[in-house]
Amino acid sequence: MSLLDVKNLKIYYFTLKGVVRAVDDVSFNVREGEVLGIAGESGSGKSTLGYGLMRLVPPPGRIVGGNIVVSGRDIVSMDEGTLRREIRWKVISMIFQGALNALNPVYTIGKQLVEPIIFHEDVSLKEAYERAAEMVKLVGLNEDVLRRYPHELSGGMKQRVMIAMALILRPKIVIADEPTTALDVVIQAQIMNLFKKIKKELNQSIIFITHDLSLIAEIADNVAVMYAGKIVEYGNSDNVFNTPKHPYTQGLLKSIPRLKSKEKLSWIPGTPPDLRNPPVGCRFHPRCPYVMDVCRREEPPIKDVGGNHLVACWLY
Amino acid sequence: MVDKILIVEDLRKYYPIRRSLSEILMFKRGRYVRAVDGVSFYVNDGEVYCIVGESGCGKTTTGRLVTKLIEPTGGVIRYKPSSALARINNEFVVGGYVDYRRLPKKYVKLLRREVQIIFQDPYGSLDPRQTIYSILEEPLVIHGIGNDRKEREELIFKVLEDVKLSPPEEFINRYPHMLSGGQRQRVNIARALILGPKLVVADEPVSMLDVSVRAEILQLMMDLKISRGLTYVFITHDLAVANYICDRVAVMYLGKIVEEADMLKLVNEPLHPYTKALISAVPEPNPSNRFKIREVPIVGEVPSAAAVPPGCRFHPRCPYVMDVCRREEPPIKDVGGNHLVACWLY
Amino acid sequence: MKKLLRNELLRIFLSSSISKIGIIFLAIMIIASAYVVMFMPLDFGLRYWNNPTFWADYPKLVPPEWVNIFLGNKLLRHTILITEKPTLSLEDTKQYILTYSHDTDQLPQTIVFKLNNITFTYTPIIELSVRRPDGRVINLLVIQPLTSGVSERVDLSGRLEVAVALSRFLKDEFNVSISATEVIQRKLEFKILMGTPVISNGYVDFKTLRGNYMFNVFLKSDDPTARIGSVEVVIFGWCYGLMGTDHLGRDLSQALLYGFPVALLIGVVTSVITAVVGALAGVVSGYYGGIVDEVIQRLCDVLNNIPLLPLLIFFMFVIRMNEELRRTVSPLAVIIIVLVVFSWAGIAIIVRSMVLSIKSQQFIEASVAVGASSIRIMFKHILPQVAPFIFAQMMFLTPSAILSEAALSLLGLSDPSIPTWGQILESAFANQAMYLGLWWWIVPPGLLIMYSAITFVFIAQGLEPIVEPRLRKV
Amino acid sequence: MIAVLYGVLILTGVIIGVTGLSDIVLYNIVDERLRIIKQQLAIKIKDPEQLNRAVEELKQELIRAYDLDKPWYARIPRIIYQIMVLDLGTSRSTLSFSGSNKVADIILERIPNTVLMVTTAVLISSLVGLVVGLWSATKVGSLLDRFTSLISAISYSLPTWWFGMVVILVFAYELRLFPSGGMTTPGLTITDPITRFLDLLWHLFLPVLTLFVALVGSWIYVTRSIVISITKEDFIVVGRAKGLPERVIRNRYLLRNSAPPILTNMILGLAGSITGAILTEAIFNWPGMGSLYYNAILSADINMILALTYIYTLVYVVARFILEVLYVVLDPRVRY
Repeated sequence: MSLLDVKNLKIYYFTLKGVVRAVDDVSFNVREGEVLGIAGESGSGKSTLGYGLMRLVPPPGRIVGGNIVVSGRDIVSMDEGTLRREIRWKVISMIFQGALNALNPVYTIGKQLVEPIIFHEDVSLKEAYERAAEMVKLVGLNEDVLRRYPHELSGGMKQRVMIAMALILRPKIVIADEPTTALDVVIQAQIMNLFKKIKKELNQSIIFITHDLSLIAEIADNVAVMYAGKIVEYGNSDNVFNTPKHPYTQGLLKSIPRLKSKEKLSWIPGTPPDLRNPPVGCRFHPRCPYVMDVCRREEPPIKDVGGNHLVACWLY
Repeated sequence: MVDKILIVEDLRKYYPIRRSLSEILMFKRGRYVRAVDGVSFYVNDGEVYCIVGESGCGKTTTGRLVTKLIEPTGGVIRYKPSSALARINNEFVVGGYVDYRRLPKKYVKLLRREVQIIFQDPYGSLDPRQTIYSILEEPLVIHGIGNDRKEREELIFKVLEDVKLSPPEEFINRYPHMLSGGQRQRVNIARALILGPKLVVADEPVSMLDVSVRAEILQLMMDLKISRGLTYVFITHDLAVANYICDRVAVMYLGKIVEEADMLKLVNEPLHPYTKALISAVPEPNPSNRFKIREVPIVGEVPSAAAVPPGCRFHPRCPYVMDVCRREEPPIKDVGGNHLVACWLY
Repeated sequence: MKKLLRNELLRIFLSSSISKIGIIFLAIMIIASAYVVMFMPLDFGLRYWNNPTFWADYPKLVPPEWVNIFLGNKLLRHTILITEKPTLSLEDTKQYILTYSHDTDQLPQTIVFKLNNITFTYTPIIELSVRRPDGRVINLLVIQPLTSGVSERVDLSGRLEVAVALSRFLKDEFNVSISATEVIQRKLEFKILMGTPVISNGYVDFKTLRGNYMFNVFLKSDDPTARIGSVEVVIFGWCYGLMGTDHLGRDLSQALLYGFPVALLIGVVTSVITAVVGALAGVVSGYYGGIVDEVIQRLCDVLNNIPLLPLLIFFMFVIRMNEELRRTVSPLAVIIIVLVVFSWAGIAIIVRSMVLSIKSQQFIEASVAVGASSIRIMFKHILPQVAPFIFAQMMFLTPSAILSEAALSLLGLSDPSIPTWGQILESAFANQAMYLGLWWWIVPPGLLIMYSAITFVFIAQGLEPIVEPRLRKV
Repeated sequence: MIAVLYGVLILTGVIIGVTGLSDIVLYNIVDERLRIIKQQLAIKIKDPEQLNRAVEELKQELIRAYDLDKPWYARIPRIIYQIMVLDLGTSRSTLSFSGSNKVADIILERIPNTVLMVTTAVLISSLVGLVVGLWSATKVGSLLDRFTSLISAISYSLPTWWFGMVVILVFAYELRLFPSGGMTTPGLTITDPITRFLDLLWHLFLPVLTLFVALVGSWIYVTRSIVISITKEDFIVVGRAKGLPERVIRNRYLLRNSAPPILTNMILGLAGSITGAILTEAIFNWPGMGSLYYNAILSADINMILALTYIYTLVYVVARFILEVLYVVLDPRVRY
C-alpha cells in the first residue's frame, strides 16, 4: 500500500517576468519502508517538489494543481490549521539542505528537538527530553549536545541533529533535500551510512532529493529522474541505473566520473531550458541526440516499458 | 627527463587570529591559522598535478600562493619562465627559475601572463556588471596587448572560439547572469587563457557545475592543455574527478601533504589511512551499494587549522594510531616508485 | 546592452508607486526652485524679507484670503486703491477720488492714505475726506507738505487730528459725544468712519455701513505746477494673499516659495558631499585594510558616537561667538560642513563592510590574477557595486540635512540673510504664534519641510529593492 | 569603547581650544574670581590705586594658574581633566532650583526631568513600533504593510519640534485640553501626591505625544526590516515545517531572534532621543536639559553650552557601552 501518492502535481512561480513552471504534472508514489530518490540538476524543480510535499512553497510559488495524498488524506486541499496540527512533522518531516542555518541560533539543540513533541503530543517535558536524548543517540551523537547551541556544533553534527529532529515524531515519510551537499566527502559517507541505518532499523520511508546520482544509488529503492520540471524516467533503482531508457538519464549516467575506471566520459550538450517558456514538444529535445520530428511537436506521455519502469520519451 | 616547471619547498602560510581584548590583557600568545604548513612538491612541464583534500585542508591557499595572489609566510616557490620573464636575465632568475620572493613588484605583471588561475565559482568569479567583452578585454588592456579595439576583438573572438563559446558575437555583449553555469566557466577559462599562460592553477573548476556539463568542461580543459601546451595544477575535493584528469596527485590534510603518487597508484594502492578513508568514502552510481554500509574507517571531523593536534596531525582520527603518532610528526618518505607518504606505519 | 541593465534597475525602481510619488514630488520641488531662481531676486532675504519698511503696507498677522471660502467671506480683503491722475482738475483745486466698495460687516485694521511725490513751487494745502455711502462727508485732516518732492503717509488710526474730526462728526451728525482721546483709546476710528451709532441700554454701538465709500484728496493751490505723483488708499484687511502674513506684515507665501531652492540646496549639497567622502573613505578603508583601515575605522567610531544635534548647535554657537568667523563664513556653509563631517562616518562604515564582502568575491581576485592595479579594481569593480547603496543613502541623508537646518533655524543659529522655512517657524515660535492660534504662520512652513523631506524618503524607499535585492518583487 | 570616550573628549578639547572658546571660558572664571576677591580686598585695602594694583597682580597670577599665557594646545589636558571631574564652571544666566549657579548642580537637577519625558516616549513608541512592525513584517506587500511604511516615512520626515508647535496649537489653544508647557501647574500648592502625579501626567501628555509621533515611524521601520531579514532565514521555514503554531513562530523564532538588533536600536534610540528632545523641550518649556540648552544659547551662556554638549555626548557613549554588554547577554553566538 502506498503511503504517499502524488498525482499530476503542478507548482508554478508567478514572477513579474512570467510563470515559471517549476514542477509540471508530476506523479509518483512512495510505499512503506521505501526510499525514493529524486534526481535532477539545478533548476529541474526537485527542491520545489520537496517543499511542495510539505506545502511550504515560498511565494510567489503556488501549488496550482494535482493531489498529494498522504495516508489517504489530500493535503493540497487541506486547511492550514489541520495541515499544521495533523500532517506537518507528524506524518511528513523534512531534512533541509542548509543545515548551517536550519537551526534556530538562540535556543539549545535540546529545546529545538523537544519543541515538536510538546506541540504535537501530550507529553511531559521530562519525557520529551528523554525521547530527544534517545533520538540523538540513534543518530550517533553524544547526549550532551542537547545542552549546546547550534553554533557550537560542526556541520556534520548539525546535519545529524537535523536528522534526529526530522525523526523525533516518527513520521511516516521524511523528505531529505540535498542533505549532504555542504559536507565533505568523509562526513557525507558517514551521513549516508546513517541514512541506511535509519532505513533498515526504523523501516523509514524517505524521499531523497539530490543532484548526485551516485548518492541516490547508495540509498534509493526507486528513482525518479527530473528534467525541466517533469519526471522523465521513473522506476526501480536497478532498472534505472542498469538499463536507463531516457536519453537524459543515459547521458547523465555516462557523465559521472568514477574512481575505479578511466572510461571516457561523455556529456549532454547545450543548457537546460528557461522554465518561463520551455521548448515545445519534449522539453529535452534541443539537447537530445535521438531527436525526431515528433519530439519537436508533441510532448511524450509517460509510458511503462515493463517492470514498472516508466519513461517519457517518444523512442518507446 | 622532463623539466620541472614549478618547484615548491616547505611552503607555509599562517593567518594571525585577531586576539580578543581579554586575550591581550591575559598576555596570551597570538595564535595562527596554519592554512598551509610546510608543503613541498614539484610540477613537471606539461603534466596535470592534482591537489586533493577536504575543505580547509589548505589546497586552495596553496593554489593562491602558487599564482602569487597572496604572499607566503615562509618557504620557496620557483617557477621556470618561458618567454618575457626569462629574457630579463638578472638576479631574480637563477638557474632558469624565478624565485617568487625575489621577484620585484614591477615584474609581477610579467609573471601574471605566464601563471594564471581558473576559479571555482562560475557565479562569483565574473563581475556581474561587466559584459563578457569587457571581462575578457580587461587583461589585454592591463597588459597593453593589441593596439586597437579591432585587434583586441580578434583576440577575444579567438579565445571564445577556443573555449567553444561560438559564435562569439552572440556572447560578447551578454552579461554573466545571462549565461548558464557551464558557459560562465568557459568565460572563466577564456579569461585565464587570453594572456597565453604556461601554468594554470585550476581551483575546483567543475565542483559547482551540474554533472551533465562537468565532463564537457574537463574535456575542454584537456583539449586546451594539448593545443596550448599548458601545465595544470588541479585542485579538487573529488577524487573521482581527479582520476579523470590527473597524472600525479597529492593528498592534503590540515595544511600538509600526507601522500603523493601517480594517480593510478594512489587509487589502487593508497597507503595513508586518510587517503584510504577518502577513497572508500567516494559514492558510486551502483544501485547494489544500497544494501551495504560503506566502511569509512576514520571517525570525527577535521579539527580547526587554528588548533592543529600535536604529533601527526591526523592521529585523533586514525584507526591505526600509535604512541609515536601522538608525539612526533611523521616525515614524508618515499616508499618507492615516487610514492611519498607521511605516516609512521611506513 | 549596458542600457538594458540600467533600464532593468529603473523598471524595478518605478514599479513601486512610492517611488513614482517621490519623483513627482521632486519634480514639483525642482520646478518651484527654478521659478524662484528665474523670477525672484536672489538677495530676496536681505533686500526684502529683512526690510520692514518694504512690508509697511501689508496687513499684520492675517490669515490667507482663501479662508473666506470656509468662513463665508467674513474676513475683509486687503485693498489698495491707487490713482495717478486727478479725477477732477479745477483751476485751484485738483481732486483725487478713490472709490471703495465695502460689503462686509468687518472693519479694516486701519486705513492709510499715501500721497507719493508731492511736487510744488508754493506750499499747497491738501485736504483728506471721506464720503460715506449715506452721503455724509467727513473731513479728516489737512496737511501742508513742507518741501517739494516729499511723500506723505497718513495712518488714520491713532492720529489725533483724525480722532478730533471723527468725534466732531459724531456729535454733529448723530448727537453722540465721544471724546477724541476715547476714540483713540477704544480704537473706534473705523467704527465711526464706517458705521452708524446705535444706542442700546445706554451703550453706544456701531452698525457697519455697507456700500461705496469715496476717499477724496483735494490738492488746493493756485500753483499750476503743484501735483501729487500718485494717491493711494490702503484699506488694511483681515486676510492677505495665498499664505497670510506675519507680525511684520511680511507676505509668507514669498518666503515659503523662496525656501524651495534653499532646502534643495542644503539637502542635495550636503548629501552629495557626504556620500562622496563616505564612499571614498569606505572603499579605501575596506580595500587596503591594515593600518589605513584601522585609522579610518577608529575615526569613524569616534564620529559615530557623537550625537549630531548638540554638536551642530555647539558649532553654530562657536561661529556666532567668533566675530571673525561670523564675517567670513556663511552659517549655511558651516551647517553643511558640520553635517558632512559628522555623517560621512556612517556611510564609510557600511561601505567598508560591503567592500569587504565584495573584495572576497572571486571576480576581484580574478582581476588581481590578470594584473589589475588597486585603483582599477576599486573604481572599475568595487565602486559600481556599492553605487546604488550610496545613492540610496544619499536620499536618506537629504531629509536629515533639511531637518537639521530647520532645527538650527529654530534656535536662531542659521543664516538670517537667507530666509528658510525653519526661520519662519523660528519667528513664529519667538512671537508665540501657537499660543495665539496663528496657524498659517506655523502649519505651512512645517508642512513644506516635511514635504521636502518625504520626497527623498519616498525615493529612498523606492530604491530599496535595488539596493537590497532580497526585497525585490520577483 | 573607552577609546571612543577618550577620542570624543580630546576632540571636544581641541575644538574648544582652537576656536578660542576656552580662552573665553577661562577669562570668565578669572574675572568671576577676581570680582569676589576684589570685594574681599576692598574691605581691607582702602586705597583704590593700591587695590587695583593688588587685583592686577592677582589677575596675572590667576592667568598663569589657568595657563592662559600658554597657547591653547598646552591647555587641552587641563580642559579634559576639568570635564572629567565635572568641574564645569558656573552659569551666567541660570540658577538651579536650589539657588546654586554651578553648572554641574543645575544640570544634575534637570537630568531626571529629561529622562522622565524621553523614556516615557521611547518606551511607548518602541512598544507600539514593535507590535506594528512585527505585524507588517509578517504581511509584506499587503495594504496594511504599505500603509505602515507610509506612516513611517511621514514620521521620519516630521520635524519633531514643529509637530510640537502644531500640537500646542490644536490641543492647548484650540481645544484647551492640555497645558501648553511646563511640568507643573504654577501655583499648585496641594501636596497630595496623587494630585501632583496626575498634574504631572497632564503636563507630560503633549510632549510625549509629540515625541511618540516622531519616533514611532522609525521604530516601525527598523523592526519591520529586522524581522523581514529574519523571516528569510532557513530556520523559520523549519519552524513552519515542524507544524508549530504561527504564534510560536512569531514569538520564539521571529521575535526572539530579532531581539538583539532591536534592543540595540532601542538603547541607541533612547540615547539619540535624549539629545533629539532638545527642541521638543524648548517648545514645551519642559524644565529638562533641552530647554536649559535652548536658554543657554539664547543668553550665550558659554559654560552651560559646553557642559551640556559634553553631557549629551557622554549619554550617547555610555549607551553604546551598555549596549555592548547587553549584546553578549542576549545572543549566544557572541558568548565566547
